[in-house]
Amino acid sequence: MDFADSPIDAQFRAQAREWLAAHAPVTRGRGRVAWPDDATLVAAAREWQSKKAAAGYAAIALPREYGGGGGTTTQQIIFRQEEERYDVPFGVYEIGLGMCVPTLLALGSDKVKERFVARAISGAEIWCQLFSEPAAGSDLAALRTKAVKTGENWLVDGQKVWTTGAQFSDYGLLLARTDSSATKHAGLTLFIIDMRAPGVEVRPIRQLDGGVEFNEVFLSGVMIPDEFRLTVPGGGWAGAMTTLMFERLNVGANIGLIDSSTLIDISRRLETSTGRASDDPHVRDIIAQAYLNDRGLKLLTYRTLTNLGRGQLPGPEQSITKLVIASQAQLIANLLLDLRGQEGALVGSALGDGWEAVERSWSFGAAMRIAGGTDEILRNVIAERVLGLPAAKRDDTTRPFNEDAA
Amino acid sequence: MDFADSPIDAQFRAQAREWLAAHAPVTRGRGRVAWPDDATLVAAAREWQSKKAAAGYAAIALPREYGGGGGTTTQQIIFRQEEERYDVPFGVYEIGLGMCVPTLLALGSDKVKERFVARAISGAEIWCQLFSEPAAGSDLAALRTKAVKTGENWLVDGQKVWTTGAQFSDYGLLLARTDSSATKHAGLTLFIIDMRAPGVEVRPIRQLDGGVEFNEVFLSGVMIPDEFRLTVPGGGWAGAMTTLMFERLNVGANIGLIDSSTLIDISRRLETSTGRASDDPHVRDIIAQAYLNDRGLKLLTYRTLTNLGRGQLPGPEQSITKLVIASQAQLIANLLLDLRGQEGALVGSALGDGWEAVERSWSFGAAMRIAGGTDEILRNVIAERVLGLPAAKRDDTTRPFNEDAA
Amino acid sequence: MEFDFSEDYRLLADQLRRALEEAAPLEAARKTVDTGQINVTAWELLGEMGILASGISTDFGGNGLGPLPLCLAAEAIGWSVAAIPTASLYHATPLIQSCGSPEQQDRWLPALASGSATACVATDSALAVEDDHITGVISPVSGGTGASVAIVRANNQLWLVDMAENAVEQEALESRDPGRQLCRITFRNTPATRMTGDDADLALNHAVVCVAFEQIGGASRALNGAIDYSRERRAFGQTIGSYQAIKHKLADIWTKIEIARAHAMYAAWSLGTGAVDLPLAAAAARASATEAYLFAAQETLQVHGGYGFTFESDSHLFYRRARALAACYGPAVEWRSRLAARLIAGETTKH
Amino acid sequence: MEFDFSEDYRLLADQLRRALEEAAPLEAARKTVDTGQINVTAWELLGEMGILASGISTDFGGNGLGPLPLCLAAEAIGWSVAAIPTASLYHATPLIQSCGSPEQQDRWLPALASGSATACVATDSALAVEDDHITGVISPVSGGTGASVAIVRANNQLWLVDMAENAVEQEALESRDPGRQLCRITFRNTPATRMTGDDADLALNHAVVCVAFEQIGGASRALNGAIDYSRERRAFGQTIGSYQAIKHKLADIWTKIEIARAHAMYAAWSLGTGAVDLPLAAAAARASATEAYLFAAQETLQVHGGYGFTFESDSHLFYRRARALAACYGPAVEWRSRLAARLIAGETTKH
Repeated sequence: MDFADSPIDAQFRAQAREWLAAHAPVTRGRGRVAWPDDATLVAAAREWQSKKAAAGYAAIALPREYGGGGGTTTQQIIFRQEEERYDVPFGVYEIGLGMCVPTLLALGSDKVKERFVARAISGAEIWCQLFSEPAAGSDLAALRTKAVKTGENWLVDGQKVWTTGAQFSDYGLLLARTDSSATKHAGLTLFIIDMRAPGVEVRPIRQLDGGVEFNEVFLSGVMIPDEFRLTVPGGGWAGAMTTLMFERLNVGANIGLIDSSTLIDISRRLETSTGRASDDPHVRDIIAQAYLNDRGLKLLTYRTLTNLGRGQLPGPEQSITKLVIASQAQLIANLLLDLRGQEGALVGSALGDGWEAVERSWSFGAAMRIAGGTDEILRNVIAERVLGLPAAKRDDTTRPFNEDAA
Repeated sequence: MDFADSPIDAQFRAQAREWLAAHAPVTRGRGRVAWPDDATLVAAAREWQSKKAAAGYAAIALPREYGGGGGTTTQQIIFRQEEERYDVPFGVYEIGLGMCVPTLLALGSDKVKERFVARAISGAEIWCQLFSEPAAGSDLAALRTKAVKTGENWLVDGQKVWTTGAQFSDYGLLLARTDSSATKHAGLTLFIIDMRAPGVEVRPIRQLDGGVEFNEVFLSGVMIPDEFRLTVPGGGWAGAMTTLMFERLNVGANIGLIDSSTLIDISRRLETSTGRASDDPHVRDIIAQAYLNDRGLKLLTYRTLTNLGRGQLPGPEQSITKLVIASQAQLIANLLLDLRGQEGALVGSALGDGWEAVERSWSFGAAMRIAGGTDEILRNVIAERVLGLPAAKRDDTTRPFNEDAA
Repeated sequence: MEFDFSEDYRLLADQLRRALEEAAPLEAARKTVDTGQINVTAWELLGEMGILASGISTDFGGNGLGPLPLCLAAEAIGWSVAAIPTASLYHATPLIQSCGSPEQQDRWLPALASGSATACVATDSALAVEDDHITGVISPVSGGTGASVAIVRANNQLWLVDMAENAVEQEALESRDPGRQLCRITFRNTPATRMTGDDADLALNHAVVCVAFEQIGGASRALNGAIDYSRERRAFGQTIGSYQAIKHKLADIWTKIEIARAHAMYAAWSLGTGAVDLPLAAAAARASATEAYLFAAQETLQVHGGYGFTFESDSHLFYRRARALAACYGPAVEWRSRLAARLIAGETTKH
Repeated sequence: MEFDFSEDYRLLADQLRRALEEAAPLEAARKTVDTGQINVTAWELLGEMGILASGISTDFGGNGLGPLPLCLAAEAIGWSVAAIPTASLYHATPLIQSCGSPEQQDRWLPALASGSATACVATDSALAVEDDHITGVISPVSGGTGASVAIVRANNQLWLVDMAENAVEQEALESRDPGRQLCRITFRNTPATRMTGDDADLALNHAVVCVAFEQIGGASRALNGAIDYSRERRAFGQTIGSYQAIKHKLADIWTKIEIARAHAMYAAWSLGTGAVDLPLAAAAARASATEAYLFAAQETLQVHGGYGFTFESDSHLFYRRARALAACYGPAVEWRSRLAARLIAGETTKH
């Protein structure tokens, strides 16, 4: 066992650190950096992305011929670890570079790769992903958005949902049904969609917590040229699975929820009617339990990084992280709000320093138990794909889709 | 709201109390009464049952014409509440009088009723129930014991399991498959079986905790006369459901597991390395949580008794009691054993007064989460029959049994 | 044995629920998240149905019906997630009834009974008092915005402050549940009159029992919504309600609600009969109902999947309200601690 | 980054598991419930494979391989539910190695390395000492029956007692897990020799890390058995493993085991490298592995239904052992309390 980087990775880290110190605007925590609206965020992200691209840090694990860094996934993660010490604009390019571009490289024609990959890496074009639909969440293959071939084009009608970044994206990966008489999974095809094309309408979704981090995308008679098709007609399910597999490479990503360190930090400062919160045995026990979970998950990330270094791709066991961390964040947030007594009914901004993060975990923790695979689906994944338990009987996969859809 | 007995029930209770004071041997808790072996237990139970029969208390809610009390279920429960204050032999007649005799009365021919009911009530004959099988637990209808018609008799071969009291029973209710080409539920028939008949072999099951409260019953070429058949051939499932419905009338029965009162009692007396256990905030919180559950269940029993008094039968919502109480007993037992530190690895008898009950809840609590419906089945029952959620898809009910059995 | 509401009460409960469903539909509760407006229609309805007057003796404009109708109303308020100043009804009114001087009762109870006034209570903070004038800050106060009268504690006694006095400053606070307004009140040498009783516990127990019914009402509505949704929503070719993960979650929610309801009913009985075990029963009702609503709101949101996280869904109404009610008289863990203390000391219930 | 056992160690782990599966099959563990006999074959096997000598320096007959082989052996012991005096191996041996005088080390370590002697530890009770003679009772002592030497605490120092001395009385106690013998030892003015070191914490941490690996081994075997059973057993026309209630239960068990395993591995690394964060890492390993095994043993029994409650099934072997290991160095809640104290004081891990 050895926690050090390999010599070559250590050198990469040192160089990255030096470059970041010279080019990244503000160290995290020293003063606040905010992007008040999408336009400002996108402009800042574009500027930062072009700086990284110039230095070979824009897409470290992607091939050099398209402007990538030609490095390893481990180096990609090392750079992200270092980058997260700075207040740089995150959230604009992650989906494009993490999921869409690898999919284009895996499935796209040479023409598609030439047209799109370099521009995505340089930051010139922003990408999003249009898979989920109102009636196709956990059961993605139940999607109903239709693409009908008309001459050399496909005509798309339908509705997508939970599309992050749709409002500022240039292109998206679109999964649509091209054959309703085929079975559920066999009738799908994966496309590139121009998000500026006529008939594409993006509407923000208002969330429980008032935020608008996701969108609905309405598609009415949107024309997609056949050369934007990424899989053979009917081969979209396997294509979409390729995209989702790349999501797992996002090892150790911070999902922005509070953990045991926040609980320790706040409870050490918090005076309650019965004394300091960190002296309360009930709080102390939850501190320990939360630490056991989040520290354990961090150690499991080390194991995944070890496997990555050995050339193994992260498997379905990765599901454990979000499964544990999201409901724990909800639990810690509820505990901390309880500790404020009657004040626990106030919004986070009224509770003082650090409490907005608590409120966010109270509200967004609920969302994170759903987004990217519900708790229930993740337990199924662990049971079936890690432990080898049999799938439940179902009969929706063998009939033509148009006979099954209720 | 009113917690008092109705005038007529209050009179019944007073009479029962008076009768018990005069006839029951030993008040519970004052000195120990033990029945060292089955023979002693059965003899004592027979004696007590005949005393009760003479006074009309043997089967209070069953008809007078067979020696029952002709009273109400509420009075039956009142008598049991009073009877439980005494160390009288329980566990010999409960299944017969609570489940078998009501089934005989509901389904039996006049001849069957005349032959069996009065003798069961007087205590002359003891009954047991042979439903479960090794491969038919939660899924009772998967049972494989076969009964084949040969002339005027049925020839039975198979194996039953978890049969309480089989070793001292005279007769039993037997559910067997009489038609393997019918569907799972349609090929069953309900019989009376003579437990002394040739081919009936009773073997005790050794349990986790060393106890032997249940039996396996092996049936090899056992002859049952057709007049001992209780349902039409193929009508056994409905008959068995009748039997199980009567089980629910056993309202507020004590399943012999520890609850919050034991936890309070022991923790008030227990000194740990950090002081008195009842001063430990962790213990106090579990005291409160356990009390909320078991006190809540007691109050729900009051509601069931209220409904019984209004002539309503207890419904599937009764499942809540065992579901909550059994796993709670397991939790409390583990907590108490933890409080003993390293001594928590010793058997109960080495730990002092009251600790054998703790150990029993540690071991038998595990059994009670399974016996009479597993936690998982009970949650299904609540979800489907109380909340109206749809049953899961299954395809074992429509095919002939001999095509389905693996 | 008759451990249930009588037929009359059950009819009243139905009426209340139906009336509040109409006066305070969930769509109104959703609007309140943005506006923070009290539902005046619902409040007036409770006045018309005699609920506001039920805890007040007939001498002072009440109908003397006692606490049971109010408990049933609280359940209907929880069911409809109505935005009304319940602290006045659950807590302040019984406190003036039990501890007010005859003059105070005469001045305020008829107005409270008619609904023309509301009152708030903040007896946790100790304020300074000098020559019958109060100075200090109370915060956060539920239902303080717009209250005509406040009950506070100073010098270990209860005082009543007429909020029309101009030396009172009110500042609205931002609540996570805008349907339950909170504010900060600053007294600067504000005239106050002393209350004659100083036993605030009865009214506090009255309040938490009412809140328990409100929590049970909310939890039940959340459960019902999740049952309906899971019978409709399909995934992998079946309705999601046919999956055990959903079934067992909903069964667990139901179990918690049933247990909490049993405790609340017993506490209501204790309240109605003046039984000595009210403190034990009220603590049990408070602790179990708080847990039940928090769990029900959280897990029924989960059952709704992504839709449950949208503002358009009902889930967040329950999620907000469950948190507001968990905070309003202190968290469940504190009540469990009080409950444990009583149990370890050997207290038991009458039945 | 190499957070895993090396290829060599993984091969050793496989060897150990296979060898112990043969020397100590579950059928033997079931017999032990009745006989209380130690599995001598398994003990000798550990000697032959160099495990007993791994924590002992080469000066005293050890092989100086350090703690990692022992951690792997502990996992295999847990997997096979073997009846062996592990306290000697996990706790007493490293304690003599770290705190024994040269004479004591010379006298005992070679015998411990060869397996010809076993030792026990009971440093919780304070005994009386006078003129290098010990008086008092220690109970319950794990592995005390048949031990050649005992380490005890008196006058706040560690002492070593040769159990051949005739003023030592041993009484076997009845353990819920007869595969882990417990006894009461009474000293009556028994000669003892003082140990030169008095820092017992390192050896205690060594012991709980080994136990954590044993717990993880046991939990994993219990999980594997339940997975196999749930793929075979049918109900309602499907294998029970296809039902979400079973699936999610097994997924939760796996999750707890994986987290505990990660903690145990880090603690093993701390142990092997002498890292300063050993106390934090050991507490985390102990607390998480204890919970994981208790939960796994309890819930895999449940998965087996009625069969899981029979003596004939394997479930009770895990259920007993999980409880014995939970008790042996104090319950998880105590270790969580220690862990919290360190975390609140600001302690962190190196990596």
